[in-house]
Amino acid sequence: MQTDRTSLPLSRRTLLGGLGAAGVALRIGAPGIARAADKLSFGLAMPLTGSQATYGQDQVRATRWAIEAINKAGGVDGRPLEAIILDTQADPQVGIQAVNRLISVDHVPIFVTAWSEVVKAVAPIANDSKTLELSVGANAPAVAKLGEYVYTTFPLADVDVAAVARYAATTLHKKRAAVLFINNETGIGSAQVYRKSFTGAGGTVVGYEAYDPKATDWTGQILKLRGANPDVVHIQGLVADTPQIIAQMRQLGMNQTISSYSAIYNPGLIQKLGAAANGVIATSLAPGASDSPAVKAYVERWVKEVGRQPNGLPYTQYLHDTPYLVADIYKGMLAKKMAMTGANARTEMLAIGTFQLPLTGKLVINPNHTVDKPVYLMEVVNGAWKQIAVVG
Amino acid sequence: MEYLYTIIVMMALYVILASSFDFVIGHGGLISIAHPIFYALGAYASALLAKDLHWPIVLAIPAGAVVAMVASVLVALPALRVSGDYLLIASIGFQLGVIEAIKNLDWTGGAGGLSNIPGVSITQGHGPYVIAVVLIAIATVALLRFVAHSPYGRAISALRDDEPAFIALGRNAMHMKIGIFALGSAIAGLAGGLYAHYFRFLSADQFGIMQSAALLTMVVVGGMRSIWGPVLGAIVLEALPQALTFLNLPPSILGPLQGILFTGLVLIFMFFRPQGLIVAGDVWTGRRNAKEAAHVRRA
Amino acid sequence: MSAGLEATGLEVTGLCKRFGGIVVADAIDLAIPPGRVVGLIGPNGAGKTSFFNLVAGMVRADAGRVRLDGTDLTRLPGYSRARLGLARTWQNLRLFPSLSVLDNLLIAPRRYPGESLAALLRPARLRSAEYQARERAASVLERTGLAAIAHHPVADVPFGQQKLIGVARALMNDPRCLLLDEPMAGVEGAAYGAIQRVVRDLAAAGIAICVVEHNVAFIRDLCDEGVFMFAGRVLARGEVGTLIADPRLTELYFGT
Amino acid sequence: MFSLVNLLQIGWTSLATSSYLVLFTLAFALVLKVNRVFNFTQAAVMTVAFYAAYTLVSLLHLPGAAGLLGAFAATLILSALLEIGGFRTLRRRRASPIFLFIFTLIVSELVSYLAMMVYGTWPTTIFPSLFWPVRIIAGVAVSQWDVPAIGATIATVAALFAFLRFTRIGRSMVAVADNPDLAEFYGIAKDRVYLVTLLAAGLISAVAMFLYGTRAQVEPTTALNLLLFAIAATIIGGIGNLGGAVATAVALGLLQNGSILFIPSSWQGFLLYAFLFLAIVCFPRGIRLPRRRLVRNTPTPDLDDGKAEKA
Repeated sequence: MQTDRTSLPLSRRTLLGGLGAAGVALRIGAPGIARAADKLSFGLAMPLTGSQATYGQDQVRATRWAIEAINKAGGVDGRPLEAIILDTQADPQVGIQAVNRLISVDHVPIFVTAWSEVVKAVAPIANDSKTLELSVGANAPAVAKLGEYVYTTFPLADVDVAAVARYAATTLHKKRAAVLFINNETGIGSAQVYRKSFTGAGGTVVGYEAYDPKATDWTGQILKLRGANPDVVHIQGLVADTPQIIAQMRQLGMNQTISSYSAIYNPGLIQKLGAAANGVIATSLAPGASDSPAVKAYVERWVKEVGRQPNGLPYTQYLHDTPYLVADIYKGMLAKKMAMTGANARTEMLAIGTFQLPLTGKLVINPNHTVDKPVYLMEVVNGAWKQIAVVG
Repeated sequence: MEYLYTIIVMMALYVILASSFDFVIGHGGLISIAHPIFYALGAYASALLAKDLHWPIVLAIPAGAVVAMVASVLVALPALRVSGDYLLIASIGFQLGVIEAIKNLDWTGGAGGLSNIPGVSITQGHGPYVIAVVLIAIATVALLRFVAHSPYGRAISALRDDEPAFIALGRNAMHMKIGIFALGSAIAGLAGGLYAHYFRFLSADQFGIMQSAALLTMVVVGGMRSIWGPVLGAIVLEALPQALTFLNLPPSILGPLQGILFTGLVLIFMFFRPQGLIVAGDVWTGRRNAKEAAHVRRA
Repeated sequence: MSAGLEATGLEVTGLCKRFGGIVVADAIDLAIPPGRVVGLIGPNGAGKTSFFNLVAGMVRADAGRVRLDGTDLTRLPGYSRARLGLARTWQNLRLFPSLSVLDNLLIAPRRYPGESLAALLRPARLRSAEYQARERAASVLERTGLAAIAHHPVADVPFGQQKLIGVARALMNDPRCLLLDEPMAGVEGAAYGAIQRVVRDLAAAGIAICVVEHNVAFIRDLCDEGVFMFAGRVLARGEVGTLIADPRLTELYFGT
Repeated sequence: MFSLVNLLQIGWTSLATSSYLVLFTLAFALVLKVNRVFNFTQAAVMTVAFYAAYTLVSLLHLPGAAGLLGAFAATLILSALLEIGGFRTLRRRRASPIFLFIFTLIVSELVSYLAMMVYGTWPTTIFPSLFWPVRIIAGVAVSQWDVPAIGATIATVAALFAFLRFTRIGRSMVAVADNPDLAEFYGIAKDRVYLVTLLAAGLISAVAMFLYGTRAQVEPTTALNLLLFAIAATIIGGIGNLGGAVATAVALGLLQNGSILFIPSSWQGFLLYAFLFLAIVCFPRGIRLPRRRLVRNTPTPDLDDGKAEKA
């Protein structure tokens, strides 16, 4: 039943919406459809088309597997959990459209979304309508400041970037750090976090350079940083440009330790850089297959059913765990006989506070909109990613 | 309903944008593609006035239109000295430059976009706002139709036909071009304000060249210089992507396929119906043609 | 009527212009008193059309002065010169193809009501100005014999009549000085006579007229005197018949 | 920061990266000069060139030379298709500049969507690795990519200028660029010239994209951004002035890289567009050094001719 609902996630729903009142009435104005009333729904607004669909679709697949598993195990107190999935194209405008629909048509108390532009764009709607928005994947520190009803279940940059900064200063005993960051929201915010944490741990930030998102050459910035003579360089960039930056740094004779964050934790980096990748430190916000049997089984399922590993593995792990988190909240609300509203969902989520999730482990959601989460530090050793520490 | 509302609002906004864009490039013959940037300026100005200075929305939106208009005049004074292809490229430079500037400034929300813009909230209901936007769209089309058929419209036609001859008759071409540009841009700015307070989130990248291409497509597919062409173009091309999602295709190819069908359709139009869905007449017509005919015959 | 103190017609002194290495106007002095028709003759490339462009302000001169009825036009842009009573026609017509014959004329009055967006806010004034313009257009159309085709698109009108429309359009401006660039080229039949008649009437009304024309018969019939130009210079000025008969000028004209 | 070594390094790297920038600019400037089109389809040609090379080298594991040849073949086919199926028809119809502009923009969009569908949006490179070993020469890091890239660029530029100077069709291209109507009068088949120009620009784009794709990662939307640079350089260098465009491409590359010495690095992107706007407003015909122009550039003071020329 659940598979049926989500296998064609977008088209039929849009069809109904597009046809206007008649289509919509089928859904909300027909209490006679008893099964629908039994269901506990939450919204899922992800990019299913467009340039980000590669990730969005894998994440949705992971969510679907989790819902199937939850329902197979009896659902939430016997009631099936369902996700109403809409496409955002990772585009704020389309995202707003999707979320408006989830709230005003489907009346979901909770909706899940990702991609920082969409997360920000729909925040006012969540706050106005008192619907709980769970951001899963955006890591700009600004996500914590979007309003009363916007929470993240994914650690923001202050968690992993701060961890890698502290690790460099205290464990690796680096004294002088340089930061090279992309001039976009995540880059700027994360670079500030790095600077604060590294300085806080007793180090000095001797270089601090931004680069244009469209840049293809970083010689100027790298020379500037090279002149500052740091012990460690932190790069806050994109999947696409970070390998090039590292290559150029090495070519220009900067052999210092390089650190970055979760975006570069993928096999592509090693392939692109070869030996030059050795010693690069990245973060992962979820345990890998070697650390958790559940994750191992999960990755094996991907290889078996889809024939490949998921794009952006850690992100799919978080999306996979989101239905479990939602189920816990709904379960608490049912137990306390609370009305299924966003305000109650928020209260209950904060009351629970600590969640134990299958693929990502323990998660603490703080009332100040941040989360506590262990950070896995990964390093390229002999051409492969190795876990070197778990911090936080 | 919200889903439908949003589509209606977007259609109405695109009607406003495509019509005013057609006024500038079709009627005015000023080949600028920077129209979305005046949309952006109106949107940002209105949003910031309402958000930071707590202006009421009904004042902030027209103020956004004024900001867009003033900016357009300031750009036009140097930029309209060049024409044709050069103006086109200058407009690209201006458009992308402003986008970069918005992304680099703090008070515009920077690259991450401007969120939590005051607006009509979903709980109060969007109905009245949607109706207002639709009415403004209708008023815009009516206004542009009025202008196009007025003596001003006659002068625009003459200017587009032959600028040196126009000047030699004692007409100030530069003055007119600035007027055309300012009116078109002010309307775009107005649309920007309407957008900002409905969607309540702005990011600079959404006003880039792809937006220009979308507007151009609406104008060309609809039919340049015909008042109803851009209106139809805006409605059809806004509805088309929605319709494409009915095809029940696997989502992995739906995204690019949407783009392929969209651009492919435009190309088909360009080659097989270049004049657009609605064909503009070759000859300018004013209002009250019958009356003036009688008048001349009497004379 | 004009801003000048007295009707002294067009006075051009020391007009110079060069494009790169090419001299198109070399210290041209030329005066055309009111009511006089002066024909400019000379081979292709002699600078006749350039002279028109310089006088009408389409091209900025390097040096020299242009005065109309005592008013100095030298520093004024083209459209201002036109408003002060300097009208011209074009060798290749330059009508507005997307307008009807009448609308082509309605663009041209000295005070055009539709030039400013602000004017649209005062509909009463706009209407009266438009009415006046139509009155004037009706009389000009009548004078040029174009009234019957007033509502035809100009593109549908025969070539000869198009030439006439060009002249009629210039008349809307109530000019003090009229520059006609090859008004007869390609014109035959009734239109030929009509143009001739119109030019004569205008001269009789005290307008200074300068004509560039290759049709020697027309020049001889119409012009009070001729000016021979070559390589941007005025070589000779005098009675048209004399100029044409001068073997040295004929040689330059048909040249090598 | 202002040490000699650093300045030399910035200079050298800018020179090396300007290799492909020069070629993008040259291709764009050539089509603008001869065909008089702001040819945004060049982005489509560049995208196709890259993915052809990527398919052959990275996916099918053929040697790099095969990738380059594949890129050549792909660009030739696409360019011919665009000219014969697109530009030629639009020219016959005397389509307005805005119409042509939309056509070129839409084609490049279409191709980027097609590339997205076939190859996805993950950034890729022609060779699996983009790390090139370096040698330090007088303190300046010279990578193994730099010298061949500069060499290839010089060879391509030389080949184009030789082509324009010494072949019959090349001279026809110059003639058509100077005066299309006159050229036709002298019996030059304009359509053929326009086709050859697009093909030549396609080949140049292929070389450039091959260089780019071996040094940086490419996504389906990369080409359009690169093209904006080419447009800026073409305009600042003077439209119709190929040498000027090439020189400007080098200078702009240097300026963009060197600007970090003077302005905050986050404003570098802004710089290019500001230049583009100011250049076209202040120097609509490009920045011209006050030197004597070569013959052909006869001015046309007669305004009456201006109109006819535009069509």
